[in-house]
Amino acid sequence: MQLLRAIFSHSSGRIGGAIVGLYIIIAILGLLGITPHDPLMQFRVDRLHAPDATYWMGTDLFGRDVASRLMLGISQSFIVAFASVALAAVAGIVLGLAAAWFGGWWDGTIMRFMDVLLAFPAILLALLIIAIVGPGTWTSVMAIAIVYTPIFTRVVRGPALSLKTRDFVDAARTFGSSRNYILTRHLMLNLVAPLTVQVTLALAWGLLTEAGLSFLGLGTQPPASSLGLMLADSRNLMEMAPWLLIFPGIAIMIGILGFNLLGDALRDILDPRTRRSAA
Amino acid sequence: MGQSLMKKFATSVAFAAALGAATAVVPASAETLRMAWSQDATGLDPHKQTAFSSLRLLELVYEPLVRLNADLEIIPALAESWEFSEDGKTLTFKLDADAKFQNGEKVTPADVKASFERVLDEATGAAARANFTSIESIDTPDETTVVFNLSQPDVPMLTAMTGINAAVVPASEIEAGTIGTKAIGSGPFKLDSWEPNQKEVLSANPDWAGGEVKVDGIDISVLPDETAILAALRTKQVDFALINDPLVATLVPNEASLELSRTPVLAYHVLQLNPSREPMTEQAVRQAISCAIDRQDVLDTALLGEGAVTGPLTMPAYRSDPGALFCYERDVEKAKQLMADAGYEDGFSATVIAATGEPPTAAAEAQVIQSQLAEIGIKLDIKMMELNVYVDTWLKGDFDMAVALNGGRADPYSMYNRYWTKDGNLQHVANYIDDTLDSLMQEGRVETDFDKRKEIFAKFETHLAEVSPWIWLYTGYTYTAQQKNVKGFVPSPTGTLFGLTEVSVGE
Amino acid sequence: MTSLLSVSNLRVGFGRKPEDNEIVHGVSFDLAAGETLAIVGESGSGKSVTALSINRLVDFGGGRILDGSIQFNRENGTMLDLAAAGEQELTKIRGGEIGMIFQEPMTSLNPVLTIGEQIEESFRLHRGLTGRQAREAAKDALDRVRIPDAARRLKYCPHQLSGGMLQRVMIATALSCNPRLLIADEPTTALDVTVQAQIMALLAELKRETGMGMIFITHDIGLVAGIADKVMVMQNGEAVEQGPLDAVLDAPQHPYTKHLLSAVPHFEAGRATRTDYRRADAPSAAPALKVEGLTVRFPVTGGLLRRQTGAVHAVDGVDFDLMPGETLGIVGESGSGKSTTARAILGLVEPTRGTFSANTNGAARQSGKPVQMVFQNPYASLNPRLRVDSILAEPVIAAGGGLKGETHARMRMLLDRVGLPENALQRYPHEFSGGQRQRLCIARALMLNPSVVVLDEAVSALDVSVQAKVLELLVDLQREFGLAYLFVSHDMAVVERIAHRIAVVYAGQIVEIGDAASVLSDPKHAYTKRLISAVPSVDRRKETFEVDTRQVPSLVRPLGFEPEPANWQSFGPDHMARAEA
Amino acid sequence: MNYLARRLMTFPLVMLGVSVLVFVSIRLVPGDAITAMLGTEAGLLTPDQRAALEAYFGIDQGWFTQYWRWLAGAVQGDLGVSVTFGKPVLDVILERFPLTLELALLSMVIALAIGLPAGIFAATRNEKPSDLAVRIFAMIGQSTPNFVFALLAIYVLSVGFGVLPAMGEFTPFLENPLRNLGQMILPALTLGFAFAAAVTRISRSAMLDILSDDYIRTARAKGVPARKVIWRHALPNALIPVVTLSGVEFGYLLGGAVIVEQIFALPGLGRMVLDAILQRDYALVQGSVLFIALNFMIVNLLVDLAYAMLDPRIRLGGK
Repeated sequence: MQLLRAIFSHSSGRIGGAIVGLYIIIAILGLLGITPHDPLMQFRVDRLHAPDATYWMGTDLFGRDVASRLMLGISQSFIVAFASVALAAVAGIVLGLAAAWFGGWWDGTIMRFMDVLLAFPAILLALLIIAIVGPGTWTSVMAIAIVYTPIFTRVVRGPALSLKTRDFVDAARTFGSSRNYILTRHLMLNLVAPLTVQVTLALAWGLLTEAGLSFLGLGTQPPASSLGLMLADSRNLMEMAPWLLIFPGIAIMIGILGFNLLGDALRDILDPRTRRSAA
Repeated sequence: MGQSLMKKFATSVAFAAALGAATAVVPASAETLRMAWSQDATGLDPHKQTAFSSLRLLELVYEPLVRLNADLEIIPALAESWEFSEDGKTLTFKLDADAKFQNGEKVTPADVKASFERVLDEATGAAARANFTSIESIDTPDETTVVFNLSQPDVPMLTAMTGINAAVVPASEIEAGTIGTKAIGSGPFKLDSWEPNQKEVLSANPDWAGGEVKVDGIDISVLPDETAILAALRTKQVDFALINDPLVATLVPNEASLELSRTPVLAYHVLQLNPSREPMTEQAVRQAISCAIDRQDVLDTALLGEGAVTGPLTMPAYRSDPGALFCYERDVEKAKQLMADAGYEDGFSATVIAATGEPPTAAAEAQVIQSQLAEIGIKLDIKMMELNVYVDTWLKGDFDMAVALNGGRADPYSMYNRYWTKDGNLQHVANYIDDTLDSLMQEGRVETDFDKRKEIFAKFETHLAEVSPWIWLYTGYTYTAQQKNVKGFVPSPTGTLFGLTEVSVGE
Repeated sequence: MTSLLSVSNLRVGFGRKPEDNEIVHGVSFDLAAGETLAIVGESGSGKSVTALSINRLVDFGGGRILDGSIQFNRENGTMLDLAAAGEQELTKIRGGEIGMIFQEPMTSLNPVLTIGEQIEESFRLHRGLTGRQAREAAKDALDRVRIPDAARRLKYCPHQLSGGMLQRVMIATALSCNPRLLIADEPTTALDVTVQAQIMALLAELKRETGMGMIFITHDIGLVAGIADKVMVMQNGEAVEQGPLDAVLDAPQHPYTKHLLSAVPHFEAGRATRTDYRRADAPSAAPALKVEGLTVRFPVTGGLLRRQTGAVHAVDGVDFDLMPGETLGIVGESGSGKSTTARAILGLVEPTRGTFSANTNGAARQSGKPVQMVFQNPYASLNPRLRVDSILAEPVIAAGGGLKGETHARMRMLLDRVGLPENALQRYPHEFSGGQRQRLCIARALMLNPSVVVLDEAVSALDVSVQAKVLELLVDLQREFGLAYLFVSHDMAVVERIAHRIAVVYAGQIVEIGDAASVLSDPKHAYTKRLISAVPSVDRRKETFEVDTRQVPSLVRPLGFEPEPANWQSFGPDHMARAEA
Repeated sequence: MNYLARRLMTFPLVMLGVSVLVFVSIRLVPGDAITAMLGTEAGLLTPDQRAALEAYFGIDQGWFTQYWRWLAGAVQGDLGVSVTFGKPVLDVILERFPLTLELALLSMVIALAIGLPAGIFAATRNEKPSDLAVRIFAMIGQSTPNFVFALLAIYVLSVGFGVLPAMGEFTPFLENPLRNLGQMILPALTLGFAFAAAVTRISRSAMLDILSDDYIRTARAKGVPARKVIWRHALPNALIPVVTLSGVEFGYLLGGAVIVEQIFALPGLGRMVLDAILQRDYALVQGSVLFIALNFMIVNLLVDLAYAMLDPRIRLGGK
């Protein structure tokens, strides 16, 4: 609650928060099927119909309503982005904490493994994973998550290492607090702020990555829709039916913009450095 | 302010100049044809390569004994003439005495013998070998004669010999083991360089026995994105281009300086059912699917109408009016009835596989079919696969249904024996054994009289459409786009680019 | 004498609406040429803002001068109102006519530029020197602040020098163009006491040499005694008292000034030690903590294979014991090993060898953790994301106890004892001031009813007047719970108030130990003497310090090095010093 | 320097990890070089034919043997032969690498040339309209998928202006710099746009942080003029995060910009690896992924060296 209030008193946080909020509402509506038309329904007589009162954003190659598909697409893209970032964050937290806490051999092994993943070209890694498992929503979630795990691991490990030497952790050790207690209450709780920022920004990247994978035909599978898939499908129809590119294009840009603005605002709000200068 | 404006102006001019220079530096050579395609050859061994993208390159470099013209009639290539013996068990070719390989050597019967022996040698790994297993031995009685002795009469084999997989290569190169690394054929063009997935440089072969080539050479660029090909055509960077995606092709005529030519091809779009899987084991279910699909609607939507609904036989000589085939007029009521008869009035769920981008319309076809089948309660799950994964899955027969674009042949037997005869190589993919189909295929194989063959295959087609192991949809077009100053290209239903030998680039 | 600087009715505010956020409320003072004004106050008093307003650096921190004038007598004799001057003019005055040095020498120099480049810059800007000339001038400037081997140090980067050296560099830079006014904003606060003495000595000497005016800002009223001509005391953005040094120190008028002078610990050379316990008089009992031969070494590695090449002898053979109810003060400067000793006792660093035993006598000492610790920084030692009740419960949970009624009762009792309201339990650490947080830390340390509490610089981060209150609290708690304190500090004045006995640590070893009054009033070891003589005091007015550039010896020893065994000399019943070589 | 040497020592370990990962994953993908070459016609092969082809493609032995053989060659610099190119893998890679390097360098130059001044400018005008304009530009840059940018650019240029950088036949820089730059400018802009946006954002925020640091106050107290404070005192410090970001981004770009190379038909590393995967050219995939990984690590090492150059605390060691 306090955080929400802080976001809304921050200039770019307000805009970013509003955009993300709006998109979440759209995504939920899309998921619940509250759309102008059935997003899967092919009105094949109205193929490639320009925007008008019936089809607010026109129709696609199959005569499906673009506005409805856009709503479904936003929910799909958000699911992919949220799920993959959540997975990567969880994996990153576990690995980063383990590396920071145990140090030595554990640290070396975990971080070298992360180096391997980082050094592996990301899109090719995703491509291989998808080719092995077969494409689909959850495969792209997994692929994006694996690509992001090393980043989150680093984001967690750095602060965790410095938290580990903080006085309150030393204090906990003098009481003989258990490892789990220290890890969960002293490290994890304090990692929430930097992670929140990272997660928000990663969500923006998640949307972009989903779009890139869909462009290569590896992301969301038809007839479902995602922002990236809509963009990818529009490319050969760009001249015949520009609305197929314009609406999802604007939607993805504004969506990413929203997450970026929100991330920046959260960084300002949660980062003690900027808080100090604001005080 | 004024100064910074000037600066901005200067940089934008420089930028425009850089872009302009990029297009202007290489003037359009009147003699060399600049060409683009999106899919490149995958290899140079004419006997091994089966990908269409490889064959259409190799057809410019290598020659078979005979080739097909635009009407799919067999015409001379390396062979001046040929004839079957009375019993149909010997096939004799007379070679063109002028034919020379690009290394200067004459094309001799020994080269022909060596080439076919190479195809037949299992160690070569030539997939086309299956077409030539009737060959028992090859004789070379004189300087220009080659005699194939067959174990059984095999009419379709002559058609198979028109393919580049039966190309004649120099025996010396076979010896040296350089087939596939150096392209030395007897065809109209020499391959000067090949950088896979990037470009080919071809130059006209002045010694080509088939006539004179009108251009000095062909520079082929690989532009993987077809919208980029269109952009390159528009800006006159390319004279001639191959286009796969009908969505892109339909934009070409909008441009005044461009011409689009399209030719119906033999390859057919098909929804393959797997009759070994429940409930496609039921003929009624398969027929219901056939009745539920509106082929014209799929065509209109996925290909923007660019094609023609077809039955199993796509070659003009054998093609019939598809309207006469089983349920080619959509009949949802009948479909529902058939489903009910088979005990599936509530429908069922199945997965359909399709390859990503191959053909470019695969995903769209799958989606329209999905939507049409939903009307009779069949819930389709679409699984898009990377091409190789798809091929692997397809070859294992590991699918409920598959959206496919299968290659066609000029001869119905060559086209279908692999699927619909009992010992067909891909019988395990078709998964459908039918005595009628098998016996009709065998009849067609040995019959040398065209009219009788046509009758046999018409029966075959009607039966195949009725038992509906697959749902044949339509054939599309092969598209070439060219600048208006490019003249003389003759397209062919096989998709060959051999017509480039007649092309000239005007001013 | 003409006035060098005349500030009248200065008002400064911050933020978007500076009127609503006024930090300095109408301060006026005068400074004559060659005179030193000390501005004394605690954090938030507006003393730094006042100083920064003079050269208008306050503009860059988001501040704005709302009212008042700052008349500055320029080199050319004209008067200029700095409060209304334009940025271009100010740029010439800054560095050229008004120099400034800051509190944190470590962060106040640009880390990526060499010392030489940073000093030369002033000469380039204000004297128009270039190339060789500028370099020469920079070298001279370093010589002037008594930096040995100046020519070589010019090529050093800030991180290669110690804090004291850096502050000299800062001074050299600030004085490079012979400014008429030097503003020194807490220039010694971050430094060790002996280094502080050196810097103070240097400033005094330079002031005499150049005849510049100086504004010296500090929280330590004891420090100004040695240097200031006039004192201005600030509180909450107002100057509550100002006048000549002696008048303010000897006859303070304002209650706040009185409070600063009386309630705040000032060093009194052993005259202010506690008298409630004397080891000689105490009944002999088992010590609460006994440390023998404590040695902590950190490996030094080198080369590609990280082979150990030596060791930092952070603590080297420390012995002492601590009786119940007794406070042992461990004093020393940074790097002396005093904190490492404390941490080793708590098990936060692994001792290389040595034994310590803590006595768990007393019925309630159930936890098996008889030693607890309070850390220096109350902002860092409380997890900002936990509520106070969770923070206080942690030791109990760690000891295997549940959140029973008695735990809550003890929390409330201890909160009450450390002077915090009961509703503090539902609040988060950031809702408390520094002093209150340190009280929380103390309460937390007492949750398990320990016999020994290690206080590692426990009051150093607090404002002076808060220090006094926390010290009082500690004394009360010690009496009530019979605690033994191990009080680690660099601040002699504070240690004097709380310690019964004192151990002086130098380079990882105890050099002198004994009864507090005896050690402070009659130091025997040379280092102790040096340390004590460096401590500022209100009593030492106009005292000149000797400029001393000695550095603490390196603690890095080759592998296998063992120090010679200590040779102790006794100076009375409870006072020993290590014999010097 | 010791630190760098130690970093170098982890290289073989990471490379080994990358090689195992790529080796196993490419083989886990269904389909092999035979289906890649023959497509569905592969079904016509007899078992003997299949065996012959497997031997030809070097995939007839167990994974372990294959890996061991490959590794033994790789440590001696022999990455095997690409079946699609019919050339040693290393030759193929080295032919493609200059383009990828050039593209990455150009994008970085564009990004730094735009992003750095824009970021600094915005930082000095914190919260003013011009700052807002720069930030909005940066936000848009970071929010546009690069394929959308590329497709729009091609469309607008070819349809709107009738010009287009020559595509297809790629001209190396040394052969014809002007023509080469003409070809590279659009792809480099496409990649540079988002990159510039990122540089703008990070240099702005780094600059803002540093402008509130103590030593900036010291510089001002010395009477250093505002411009000099920014360029001489703040910028060298602000460059550190910019170098990190640029290094990471550059490292990624050296791995090839698959989508952009695809759209602009540039024969770079990214497209090559993608094609190699699609054609199941195992040796080429293995070799190039290893090469890309090595590049990535070297770039990271260079970033560390750049730190050392920028920051004497790292260069000279210290606390």
